[in-house]
Amino acid sequence: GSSSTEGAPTQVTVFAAASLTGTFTELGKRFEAANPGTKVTFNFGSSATLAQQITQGAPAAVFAAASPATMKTVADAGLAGTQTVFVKNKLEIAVPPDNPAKVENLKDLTDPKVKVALCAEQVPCGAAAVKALDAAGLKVTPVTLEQDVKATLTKVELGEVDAALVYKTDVIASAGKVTGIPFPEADQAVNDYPIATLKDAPALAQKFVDLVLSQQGRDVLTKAGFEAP
Amino acid sequence: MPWLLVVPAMLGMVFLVLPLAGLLVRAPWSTLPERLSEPQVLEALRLSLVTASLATVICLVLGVPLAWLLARTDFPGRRLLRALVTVPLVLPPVVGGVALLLVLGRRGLVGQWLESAFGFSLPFTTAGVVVAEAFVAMPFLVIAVEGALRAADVRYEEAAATLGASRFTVFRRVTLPLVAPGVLAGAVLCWARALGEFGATITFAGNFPGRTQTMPLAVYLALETEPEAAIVLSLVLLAVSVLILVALRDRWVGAAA
Amino acid sequence: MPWLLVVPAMLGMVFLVLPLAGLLVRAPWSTLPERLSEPQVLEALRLSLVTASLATVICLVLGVPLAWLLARTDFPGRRLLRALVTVPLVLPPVVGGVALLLVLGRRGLVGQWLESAFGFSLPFTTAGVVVAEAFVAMPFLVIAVEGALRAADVRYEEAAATLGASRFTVFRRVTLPLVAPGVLAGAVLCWARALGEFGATITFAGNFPGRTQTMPLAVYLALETEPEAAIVLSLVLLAVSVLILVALRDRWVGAAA
Amino acid sequence: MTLRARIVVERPAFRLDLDLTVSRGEVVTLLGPNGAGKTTALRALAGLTPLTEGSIELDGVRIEKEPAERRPVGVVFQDYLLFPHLSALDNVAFGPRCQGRSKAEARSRARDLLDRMGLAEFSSVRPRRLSGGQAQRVALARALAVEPRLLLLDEPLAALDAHTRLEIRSELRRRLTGFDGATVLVTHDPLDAMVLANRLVVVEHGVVVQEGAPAEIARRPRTDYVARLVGLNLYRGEGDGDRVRVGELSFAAEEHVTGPAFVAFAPRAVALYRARPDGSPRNLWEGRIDGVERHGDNVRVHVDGPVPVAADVTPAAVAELDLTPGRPIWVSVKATETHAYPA
Amino acid sequence: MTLRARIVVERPAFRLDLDLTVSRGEVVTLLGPNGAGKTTALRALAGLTPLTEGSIELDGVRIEKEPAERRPVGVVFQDYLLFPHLSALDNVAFGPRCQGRSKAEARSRARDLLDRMGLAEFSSVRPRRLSGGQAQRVALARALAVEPRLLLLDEPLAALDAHTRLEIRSELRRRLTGFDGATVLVTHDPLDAMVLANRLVVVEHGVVVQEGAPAEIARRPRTDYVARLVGLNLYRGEGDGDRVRVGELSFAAEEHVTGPAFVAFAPRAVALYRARPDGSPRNLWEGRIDGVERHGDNVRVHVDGPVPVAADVTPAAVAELDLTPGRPIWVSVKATETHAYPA
Ligand SMILES: Nc1ncnc2c1ncn2[C@@H]1O[C@H](COP(=O)(O)OP(=O)(O)OP(=O)(O)O)[C@@H](O)[C@H]1O
Ligand SMILES: Nc1ncnc2c1ncn2[C@@H]1O[C@H](COP(=O)(O)OP(=O)(O)OP(=O)(O)O)[C@@H](O)[C@H]1O
Ligand SMILES: [Mg+2]
Ligand SMILES: [Mg+2]
Repeated sequence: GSSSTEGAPTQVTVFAAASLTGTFTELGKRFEAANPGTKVTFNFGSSATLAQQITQGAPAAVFAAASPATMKTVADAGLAGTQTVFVKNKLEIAVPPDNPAKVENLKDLTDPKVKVALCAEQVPCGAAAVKALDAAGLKVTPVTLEQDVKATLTKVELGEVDAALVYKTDVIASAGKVTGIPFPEADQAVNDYPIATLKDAPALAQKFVDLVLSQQGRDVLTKAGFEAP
Repeated sequence: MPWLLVVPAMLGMVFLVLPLAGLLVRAPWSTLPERLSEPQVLEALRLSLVTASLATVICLVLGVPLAWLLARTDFPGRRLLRALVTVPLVLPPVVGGVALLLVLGRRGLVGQWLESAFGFSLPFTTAGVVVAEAFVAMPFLVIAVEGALRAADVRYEEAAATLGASRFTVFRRVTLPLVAPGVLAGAVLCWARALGEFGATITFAGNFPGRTQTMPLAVYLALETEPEAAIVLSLVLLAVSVLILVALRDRWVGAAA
Repeated sequence: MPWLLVVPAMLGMVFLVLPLAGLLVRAPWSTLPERLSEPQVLEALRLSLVTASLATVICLVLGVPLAWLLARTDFPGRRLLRALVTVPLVLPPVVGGVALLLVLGRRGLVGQWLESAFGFSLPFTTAGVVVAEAFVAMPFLVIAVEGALRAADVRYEEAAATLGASRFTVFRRVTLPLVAPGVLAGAVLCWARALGEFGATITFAGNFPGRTQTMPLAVYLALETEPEAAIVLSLVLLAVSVLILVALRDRWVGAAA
Repeated sequence: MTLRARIVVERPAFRLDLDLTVSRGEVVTLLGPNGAGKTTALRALAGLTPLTEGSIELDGVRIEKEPAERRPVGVVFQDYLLFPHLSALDNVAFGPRCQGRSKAEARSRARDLLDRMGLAEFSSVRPRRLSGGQAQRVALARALAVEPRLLLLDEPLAALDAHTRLEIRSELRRRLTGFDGATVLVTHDPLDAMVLANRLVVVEHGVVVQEGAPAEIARRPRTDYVARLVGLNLYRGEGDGDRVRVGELSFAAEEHVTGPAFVAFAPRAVALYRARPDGSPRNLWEGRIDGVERHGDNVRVHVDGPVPVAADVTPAAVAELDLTPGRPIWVSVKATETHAYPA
Repeated sequence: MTLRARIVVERPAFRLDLDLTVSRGEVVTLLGPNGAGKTTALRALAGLTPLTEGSIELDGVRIEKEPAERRPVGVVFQDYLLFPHLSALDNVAFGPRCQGRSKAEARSRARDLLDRMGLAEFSSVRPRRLSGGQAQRVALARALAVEPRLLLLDEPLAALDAHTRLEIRSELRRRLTGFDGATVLVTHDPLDAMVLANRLVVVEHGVVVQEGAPAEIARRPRTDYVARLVGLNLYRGEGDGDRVRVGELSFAAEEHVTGPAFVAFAPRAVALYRARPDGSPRNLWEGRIDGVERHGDNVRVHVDGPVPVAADVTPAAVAELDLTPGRPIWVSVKATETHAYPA
């Protein structure tokens, strides 16, 4: 993987947060179609792991992170070019389709009889949940603080908890296995997704970033539930 | 010296130990006292040790007989069963957690019955952590002990039978002591695997400080925000486990001599 | 029948097998053909099998001599070394991956030297996957084999020495065949652990389809998009590994008889 | 009748088919060449090897379907099989413990037995640290400790030194005398067999070839193996009253036999001469020296000829007769020391 | 001189201290009671047990520091230790293979040895399926296959039946005769010792108590153990010319000794009487019957008294004398069969 050092690079390696798996795979196909002879290679993973890999010298050209904090790690190491926030993600309350605890709004989550799953504060969706709850002036005692939003969602899908705070994108991706309940305080707790080309990246990398930022890219992303920045 | 043995052994040793050296070098040691004074860290450490030990006990109680059944008896389907026992090894732990939820969760096959009969549900409890760890770690014990049983000389068991020992007595007083090193090895594997278990635990039991947050979970979350803190936490876990293993081995070896 | 053994063995069996049944019941079987026709899935499966097998070979080559060194020789610091060998078991795999990066990464202690001397770097390559899996899986082999070695009767080795066998010949022609069941058990543990390895692999080798994306990584990504697909993928991995284990065992047992 | 058994065990390339009855208090010794099936028979009696066919009846109860642990049987194995993780004492106490005795009771019993075996000081020693003979004695004590009704001993005295052997043999005799069960013993030592057994059963190739009181068998062996065992020369021939014809030879014997007959005489009844002796000794032929070996204070000479024969001569005679292999020699056997009996 | 060794091995509660020299072609037998240290001595010679002190010199080269695999030594172990995963043939071929021979060569050599041991048909059999005696013979073949310069045998014939024993003993003798190295053999069988050994070394409690030619030792035992081994009664006393005083008794003997002396005589030299015999037999005393056991065709009677004594009498005599334990009895020993020699 030394595409960045060769003459006419036809390959671009993109490190992207796992939550972007579906949308970026789609965008990668479009990019390859639009630029015949090129190849986009993805490395999806937890944003923190990706940041760690990049600072340890991974051959990445583009980094799309699920939180500004992880992007900051890379930038602090002097490896990131200009960062742009390309989407935001907003929280919703996810409940099982039969909604056993009859949850309707954020306040219902404070009921001790309602089992709630939140993300851990260390991961973006957890930080956002804390912000939203603070904004609403509510105190929720969850039964679990999940490692990532997918794990949180799984708990709702399997009915282990009665409600959880997850991203709208996840509710859409679950294809009806959970029901999403929007709530107003979500607006005060949006999570920014920054993207940047990395040090020594080929020109093609910027082209990919451009695609993500283009209208075409935005369409793909909003269809999946992301919001424009 | 048999260099053909010593050289690869040394290489293996370096391969296993060097990355630890890397961690040791990079770890921000100055933050260690601060970390250790965080109650959450000690809590997670304690929880890890307790749950891993309980899981090991469960694995010993259920797994050693299972290994015996696989090694010493013959019944239809034994070969398939032996292969199935290996399965939780291969299962990505997160999927293992999902599988446990499907069976023991609130709406699981057995779990919903537990819930309605006893009002008791395993997920999000410390007991759930133990169950998840035992599920993931038991195959290690079973396979190691089965290997030891197969290598043991069955004639001692025959001798015991002629002295009037029932099959259980033979097992307890002859077989088990004879394969003790193998059981010990299996228990170490099992305990260590349980101690390091992450995926199945967080999926089945969730992550709540003081109740279900074990060290690996704390480490994982720390990695999200402060990777260097995660390294320190891992090293604390390592140091404690190494100390315990060295101490226990000494005691066991002392008792055996 | 010794019920005191059979009953816990049955319980253990149910405990290990029931969650699999849960998965089997819930899996969306109708999507299986579609999954299996995706080239990425087959690619990941192939990669998993190849890397796990290579990692097992490396572990055997380095780990069996290491186990021998720990079990049959005495040198200062042996006890500490034995404990250190257990360490990668306890290390959360993700941290293991970080440790490997710190040592073998492009900027790592050894890695930067490898890069400048040979222009060769391990991370994000298939070789890197093998290294990560071997690092995580080797302790299983070493501990299982050491247990088997300790339980074996050393007098056969003495007899071989009096026949003029060098220590290496003794090892190869007497010790190894005598502890074959233990080595086999260790290799199975090692292979299965490598096959299911996720954290260290994704951290050290990344998640590139066709190059470093093994089945557990594919399962992880599938969990992001279609959780049920993830279950199907896991079951495919399981089925393949069970088939291979049953087939190999039969061949081995056949050869031994 | 305590034990009445028909033991059939089939193995690739080997078949054991044995009828065995042992009365109360009787000691039966199984004798036979290596690989005859003695150990296999003991294992079948103990329940460690399943019968292909047959039955085992002990004190009127059929036990061939019982598992080993429910047969009232004690076994001393050919290679001891002491539990390596238990002390000598605990090895011996193992059986009584399994029979439900308290730990203290079992141990005091075990201590008692070890004492009698002269192993009191080795109570707390692990088998690995015992010498071969010490281990054998512990194994013996262990088998006796369960007070079995059928005692099976596979070469129980083989590893014992002459002194200990004498003592343990006496101890064993005493125990067996006070023992109202059946005992089956395998030994290669004719002396052990003679001293301990009431009856010998000679097994070859899985079947009984001779059976009877030790003295009877010693006097009238019926197979080469038995003859060698008791140190006799044995031939099979045809009796016609006062002589027995064996091939081209004809033996005069003490007894009169007609029809198929055995002729047996001891090596010391054989005299060797460089030239044909004068007079008319009746059992006389010429042979060729095949080998010479020291045998106690004497020398045993193997002579080939119409029949192979072993002769014991004094060392002085060796020098005088110049007994080098290949030399022709005259062989004569005293008729008064030659026994004949029906085959 | 092929082997010259001083072997000192210290163990908790046991110390072995042995001087041993064996010439080219000589066979030395270590005899001794169980636990005397014979196996320990062999292990030390083989390099399996380190010496605490001392040295081992083989053909002029010090080898006590060499590891076992570099000593030109072949060992037959007391419990065979055949490799369970190899066929009988491959067990025997193991040594030659280690010596660098080709597989075919090693196997043909092994086949040859197995043939001579009468085990040709068991070549491809695993040790688990061999009988005790068959296993022993394979072990013997395995040790001989390396053509060692020092051959160590720990009871090589113990598990063999009488017939095979004779053959293997002869085979062994033949090999040992053609063998120009040293042989050290441990056996409990006096016959094996007499037939195979040029010299006996008697070990008790880790030290040599007597050493010499078999006949010499058989005639003049110096310890109780040796006396029992060769079947003699032995006492230690004080000689004053033509008599030896033992406690309150005084023995007339063939030889004249002055000072500390041993008196030895065979059980068959002892006569028993119900009443004090007439005339004046010189070696005469009264004792009490301690025990009676069959012994071959005779009966051995143990008599307690001023000294314990064993007497062999005919079965007829038993009935006539009413030899029940506890009965007082008169003992007389023929002076012509009593030997005295300096202690
Ligand atoms: N590994 C050991 N550790 C400590 N003591 C031992 C060990 N092996 C043997 N001994 C002791 O050393 C003494 C000598 O044992 P050794 O095996 O040499 O006797 P031996 O003469 O071969 O007897 P046998 O004729 O019964 O085989 C015995 O008292 C035995 O208990
Ligand atoms: N497990 C087995 N499988 C197949 N054949 C066996 C097995 N064990 C013994 N044999 C064969 O059965 C025959 C009888 O063996 P057994 O051990 O009963 O002989 P034995 O009379 O005890 O001889 P020994 O006096 O040498 O101990 C032998 O030819 C042996 O090779
Ligand atoms: Mg036998
Ligand atoms: Mg010995």
